[in-house]
Amino acid sequence: MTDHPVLSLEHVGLRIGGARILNDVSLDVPAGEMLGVIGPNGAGKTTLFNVVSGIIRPTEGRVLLDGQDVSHVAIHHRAAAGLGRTFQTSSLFQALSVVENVRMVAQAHAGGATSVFRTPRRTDAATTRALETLAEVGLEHRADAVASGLSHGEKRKLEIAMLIAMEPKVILLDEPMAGVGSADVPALTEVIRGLHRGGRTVLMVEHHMEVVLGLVDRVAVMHHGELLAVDTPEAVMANPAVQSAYLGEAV
Amino acid sequence: MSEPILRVAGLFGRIGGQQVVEDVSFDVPATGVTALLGRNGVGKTSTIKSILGLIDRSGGMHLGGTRIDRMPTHRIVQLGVGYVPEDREVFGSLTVAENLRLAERDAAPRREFIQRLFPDIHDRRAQRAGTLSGGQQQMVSLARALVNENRLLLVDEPTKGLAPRIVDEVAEALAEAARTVPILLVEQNLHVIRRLAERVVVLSGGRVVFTGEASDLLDDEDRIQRFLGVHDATDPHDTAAGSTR
Amino acid sequence: MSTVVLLLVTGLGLGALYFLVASGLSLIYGLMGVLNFAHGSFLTIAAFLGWEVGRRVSDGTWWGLALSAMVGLAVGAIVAAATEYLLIRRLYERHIEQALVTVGLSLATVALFEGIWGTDPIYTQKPEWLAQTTEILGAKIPNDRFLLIACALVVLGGIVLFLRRTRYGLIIRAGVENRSMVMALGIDVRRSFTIVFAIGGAAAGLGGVLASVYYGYVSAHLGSVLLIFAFIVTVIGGLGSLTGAAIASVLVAVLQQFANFYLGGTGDLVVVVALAAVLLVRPRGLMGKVA
Amino acid sequence: MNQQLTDAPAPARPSAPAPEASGRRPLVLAIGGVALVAALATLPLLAIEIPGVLPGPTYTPGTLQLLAYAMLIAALALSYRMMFGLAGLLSFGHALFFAAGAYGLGMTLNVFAPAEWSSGLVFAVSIGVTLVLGIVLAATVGALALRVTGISFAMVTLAFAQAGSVLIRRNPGSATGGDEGLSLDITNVPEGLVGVVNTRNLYWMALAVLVFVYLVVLWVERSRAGHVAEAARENELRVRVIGIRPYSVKLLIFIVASVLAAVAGMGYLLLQSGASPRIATADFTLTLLVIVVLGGVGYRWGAIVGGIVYTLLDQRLTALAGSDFIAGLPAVLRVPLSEPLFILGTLFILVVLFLPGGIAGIPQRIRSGRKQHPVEAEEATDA
Amino acid sequence: PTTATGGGDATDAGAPVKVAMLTSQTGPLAAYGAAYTAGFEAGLDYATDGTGTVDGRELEIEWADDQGNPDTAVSKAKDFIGQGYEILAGTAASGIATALAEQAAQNKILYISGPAAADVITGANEYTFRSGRQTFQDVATAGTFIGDPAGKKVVVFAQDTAFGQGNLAGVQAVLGGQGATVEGVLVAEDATEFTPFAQQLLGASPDLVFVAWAGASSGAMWTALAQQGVFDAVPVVTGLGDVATYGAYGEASDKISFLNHYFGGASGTDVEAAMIEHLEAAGAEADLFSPDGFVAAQMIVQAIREGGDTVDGMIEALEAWTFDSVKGEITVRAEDHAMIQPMYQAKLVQDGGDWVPELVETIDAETVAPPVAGE
Ligand SMILES: Nc1ncnc2c1ncn2[C@@H]1O[C@H](COP(=O)(O)OP(=O)(O)OP(=O)(O)O)[C@@H](O)[C@H]1O
Ligand SMILES: Nc1ncnc2c1ncn2[C@@H]1O[C@H](COP(=O)(O)OP(=O)(O)OP(=O)(O)O)[C@@H](O)[C@H]1O
Ligand SMILES: [Mg+2]
Ligand SMILES: [Mg+2]
Repeated sequence: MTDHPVLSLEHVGLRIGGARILNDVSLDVPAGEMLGVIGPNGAGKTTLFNVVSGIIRPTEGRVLLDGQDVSHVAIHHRAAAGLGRTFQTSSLFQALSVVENVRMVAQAHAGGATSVFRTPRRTDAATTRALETLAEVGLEHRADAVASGLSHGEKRKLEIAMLIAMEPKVILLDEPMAGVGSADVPALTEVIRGLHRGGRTVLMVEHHMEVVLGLVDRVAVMHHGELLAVDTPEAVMANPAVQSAYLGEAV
Repeated sequence: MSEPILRVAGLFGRIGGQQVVEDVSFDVPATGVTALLGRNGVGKTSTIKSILGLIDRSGGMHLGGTRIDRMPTHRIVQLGVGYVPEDREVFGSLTVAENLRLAERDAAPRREFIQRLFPDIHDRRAQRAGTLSGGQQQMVSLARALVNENRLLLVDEPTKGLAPRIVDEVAEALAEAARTVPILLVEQNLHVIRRLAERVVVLSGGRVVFTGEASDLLDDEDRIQRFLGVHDATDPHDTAAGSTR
Repeated sequence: MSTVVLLLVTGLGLGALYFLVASGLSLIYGLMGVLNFAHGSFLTIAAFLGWEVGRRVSDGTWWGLALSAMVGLAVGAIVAAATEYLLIRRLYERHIEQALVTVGLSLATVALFEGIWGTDPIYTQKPEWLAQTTEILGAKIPNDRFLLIACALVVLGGIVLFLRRTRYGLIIRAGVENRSMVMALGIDVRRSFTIVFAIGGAAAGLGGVLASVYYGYVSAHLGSVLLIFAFIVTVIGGLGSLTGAAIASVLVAVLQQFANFYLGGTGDLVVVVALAAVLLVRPRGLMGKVA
Repeated sequence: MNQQLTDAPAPARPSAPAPEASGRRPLVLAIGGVALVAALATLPLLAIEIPGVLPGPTYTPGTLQLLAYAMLIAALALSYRMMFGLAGLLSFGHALFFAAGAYGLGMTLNVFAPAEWSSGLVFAVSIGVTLVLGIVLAATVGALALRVTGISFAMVTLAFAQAGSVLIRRNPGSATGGDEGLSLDITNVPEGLVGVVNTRNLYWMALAVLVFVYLVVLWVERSRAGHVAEAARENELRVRVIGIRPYSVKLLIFIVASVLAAVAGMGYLLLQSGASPRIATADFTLTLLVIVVLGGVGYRWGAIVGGIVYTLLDQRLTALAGSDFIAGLPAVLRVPLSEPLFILGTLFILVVLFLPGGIAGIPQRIRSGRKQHPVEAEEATDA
Repeated sequence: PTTATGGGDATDAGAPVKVAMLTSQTGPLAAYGAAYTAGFEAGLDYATDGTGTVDGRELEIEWADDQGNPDTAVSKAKDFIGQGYEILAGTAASGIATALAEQAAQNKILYISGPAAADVITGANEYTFRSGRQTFQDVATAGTFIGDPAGKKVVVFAQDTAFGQGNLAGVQAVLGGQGATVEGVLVAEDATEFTPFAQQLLGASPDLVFVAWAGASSGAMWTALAQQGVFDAVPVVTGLGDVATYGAYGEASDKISFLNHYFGGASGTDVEAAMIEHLEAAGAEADLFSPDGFVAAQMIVQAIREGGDTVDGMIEALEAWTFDSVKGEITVRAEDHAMIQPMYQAKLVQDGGDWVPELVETIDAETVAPPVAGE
């Protein structure tokens, strides 16, 4: 579509108190790429996602979305501009039903989400869309359950469904597999692959190397708030610095 | 075999009126690691919480001969039980140091040991635990249990969200701990289970469906497939995607 | 000049009274997250019983006052501990309901006090010296203000020591966040909660006896009057910050004195405007911890 | 807020009862509602007696007055529930808007009476002016107070309400009547709304106000904005991340709830032929909170039941307190029982402790046979 | 016109008359309510010679609690009016009295207000009467303490409430009208610290300080005045409240000059003796507002006896009525229904451990009569 990358970070830095959490992170993500982000615990991966989605403002550098500088744009504007994300620990509307969780997103996407003049109905477009989305991730049978009563794996799926309903251009996934039992990993992997297949750009933080390596085009490695390397999975796995800092003897 | 450290007989557990643990019975021997396994939502966490009295429970439980099924949580823990909860549950508004200080039960807590095990969190003593990264929180949570001498450790998914290298380190730490204290371990990572577990208890739908030596389960593809729903577990580093159709 | 000194010192005295009430409130809110609307009732019952005992032994003497203070401290502590034990404990981690229960308690107790002691204020005696004044820079300062200030300092020091020297502060802060995890570390968190309530109640009880000295009467509404200012002070100071509450007590009281005197009795108005202003600029109050 | 920055697990919250799932609105409910309103509307024409609950048969002015008052309080409680129960905004200043409606209309009727206008027109325009003033006040207070959350929000609203209360009592320019209250100037009030003979009309007016408030609340709660408000109460950051700004929704809810309170306030002024400064105090807001919780936070009709039960109880307990039966009891029983507020307060404590869903939650409890906790506003716990 | 209860034939057939009494039985003014009620019982007994009937007609007297809350009072009043009560009386709270006066006018029934002191009740409307004194009379009595007010400086020390403002306005009208310079030191109602204001009083160097104070804070206020030496510098006048407040003045008790509406034994009339006898028999004691209740009973009996069954007749029967009561001869002024009655100067003296009032002088009713309202 366009020649510029859909998401780019220019010398992004973040200090909190005296601590440098992010240091001179520059990164271009072309449209349609699936990028894995790995790194030791505390490397700054979640923080990087927070900076991109606007939850934290960087103290240095710029974040560009579709060529536009969004460093000082509010969270909800970025979301409306097509940036979707999940959280490391499930973040849902616990008291709402599963379908309501998704419908909220569908409405936000379709506009007029905060209208007093429109009443959600069983049959309206947003609800239909929500149910479709739930079917995509295999949660349609739980549509009327209250979100807080879902099992861990189901919550993960609901998060993804909410993402799909947003129809975002750029997706940030923070450890989608954490706590998902081995038995459910393959199915969830498929769902994520499906997200990407629609031509969307996906950034994914994940410690399950087998999942990362099976999905991504490139891998970005973070360490101590810096970007150590961005390269193909094979090259990254072969990198001795990555091995010692991140993978350990497990490889 | 010597007396088990923990004997669970006919344990029932409820959350909000709903039965989540049903008639569970098993023993945890006085040495080594016993793994509690099962798919998502079968009641592993709930079993551990029932043992500690953190949820409504009934049934017979003995810790080294002392009956504990009527005891309040803090008394059970004071008998020498260390607990690493599933969702880390660090106190977000307290600093790392305060989190650890709160956990110290013994007159001589093993501070050096912790410092050696998790140098990263030692460096972050003054940081509020709520601002730690997910993995760092997990380390604090583990450290809280390991700082005391215990008679039994209850450890719920200690490697969740940890980088592969740290997973190894945690496994190593647990292996070291297991030399002196028996552990009841809930874990999803088969690699870790293989490395640590001597015995396994498998849950399904809130009930025990298998107990035995770890090798009885882990060397039997069929059983793995049946109890844990995993196809190919012999090589945990094979891409998960590759194992599905 | 002497008016300014008078306003300052009497403001300090009033601030001390606010602090005596706010300290317990702040302790209970800061550590336990319970917005305690019944705090005024702790104060009132302590004042009433302190007065009942004091006057029976020796009314209007130092000995009588000391006895009243002891009784006030004890009554405050016992009533508060009982409240925690019987009501608050059942609603752990449900802070709105905890606050609501205390609202109900304060409604019920104020009505009960009216039933027992009547609706009229009962005038109290105080030791001779407290009724006299001391001249500072031309201003005649009533002596009881000095007593208030001294007591407030003692309470401030006492509570700070308690929090520094014992693990209770830590246990309770952790317990509010995640009660079952604290128990899972082998700590009896319930006892700690009761102790904190008792300490807060004791401070309120002492405040009640001193308030009856300051106002010269006891009545069923003694506590309600002070409670609203104690709330304001606690919030301006930063929820849970004891030093914040101390500073805010003095600021609020002095501001109130000056506004009442120079700005046509607008003290209360100025205080609530200050409250809104402080919160809008610093939502966590002057010394509130950044959560 | 910061808490959420690094994925600290959000505390699991007991789920709110969802009495009416949106989108499903059985016709039965609507018909039942209409029938209930119709039944209430015919009360003044009937002679129903409920000894011990109502002071007399339903056609008598005393009973109608009491019922009308109860319905206005119920309308007010309903507006408060929308803010507290739906959007999780714990305001300590709701009384301000009720008072603004009552005093606003009273003062407008006092000062604003162009001779050439017909009195009906003056009355209508006065109501309009009061509504506009109410909206402006609500928008101002809301816009400021919503910049903070949780207990700070409660305290900022309290501050505004206190300021209003102090002003009303100060009686600036003799406009509010100070402690003595404001009495209604009936020159331009329609004749049908004046005097005990017309209590019936006042009753119908109160019923109309209640129905109006209910419909508006229903409409807003059912709308998308209402759902977003509910979601924002649950997880504000998540709302933002999906592309919605919670502030505007919360402000909207705040303004609507406040203006509805003002409408109830106007009804109150007409019913009571005056306004007293009591209605502007923080205590009055606390009473509302008590009412809403008593009725059941999770339910719209809980607020209505709460308002009516509270008003009737308050009235009946006073009667009980003065009865010979009480006077004959030994002091240990007599003293507490002769204080209506003691009984109400105790009752309230018992409800909070043992009936977490409030009165409206009883059927649900019986049905499900397990404990239900009402919605807990997250803000108040974020210290 | 509101109801047609009992049918038309009840007019003179000895049908009972329904009288509604609203007063605080609970709430902050419960003590005033109790004194008023006891006074009323005594007055009724006196005016009906113990029969409780007027010309053979039974008086159905119904008491209700206003809880000190205007809303409750209005609701109850409407209930009574709806039930066909023809006479409404009582309340010590001015806010309630104004609301009830409004109800009386709207529904055209007789209302006799209780101890509520606000001047606005006088002349509020043709249906409203009062049985007690009003603020103006208090103030005028205070004025009698300085002899000729011309050229003197009077400072009014009061709370910034309707009551305090009313007192200041009263002093300005009464003493200012007679040539005194009047200043006010008004203190916010919620203020708790009075020391600086005591300083301010001294700074004004007045010839007389008039204190108008109500509520619990009076103890602290008097202490502050005493501590700052106001009593040594200038005469201080205030109103003597009910028995419960005798202890409120502390050290200052014997230095204050009191104006007084009534205290037990102030007037020494036969009627007073009768009242005290009845009160004591009922286990009560004569207090500030006993006469208000007593007078209300007398007025009600008069209205029924002379006024028949119509409200206009009752109004006519009461207007310009002069009668002997507890405080001596008093008159209901026809123009605005003001109660023209004598007032007292008093002082507190120590009696054992307690302070008790002692009469200094009786002030003639005309001397302290308020100007006609609305003129
Ligand atoms: N307020 C703060 N003060 C100091 N350090 C902070 C603060 N907030 C975050 N940090 C630190 O910033 C680092 C980055 O945290 P982040 O959550 O981004 O890590 P991560 O890469 O997502 O790790 P994980 O894989 O464990 O989730 C951590 O070391 C964390 O402790
Ligand atoms: N708070 C709760 N309310 C209702 N049901 C719950 C709650 N917590 C757990 N459950 C239910 O109890 C069952 C057992 O849950 P538990 O957490 O013990 O499973 P688990 O084996 O630990 O699963 P996982 O591998 O996902 O951690 C699940 O079906 C779950 O849905
Ligand atoms: Mg992370
Ligand atoms: Mg689990």
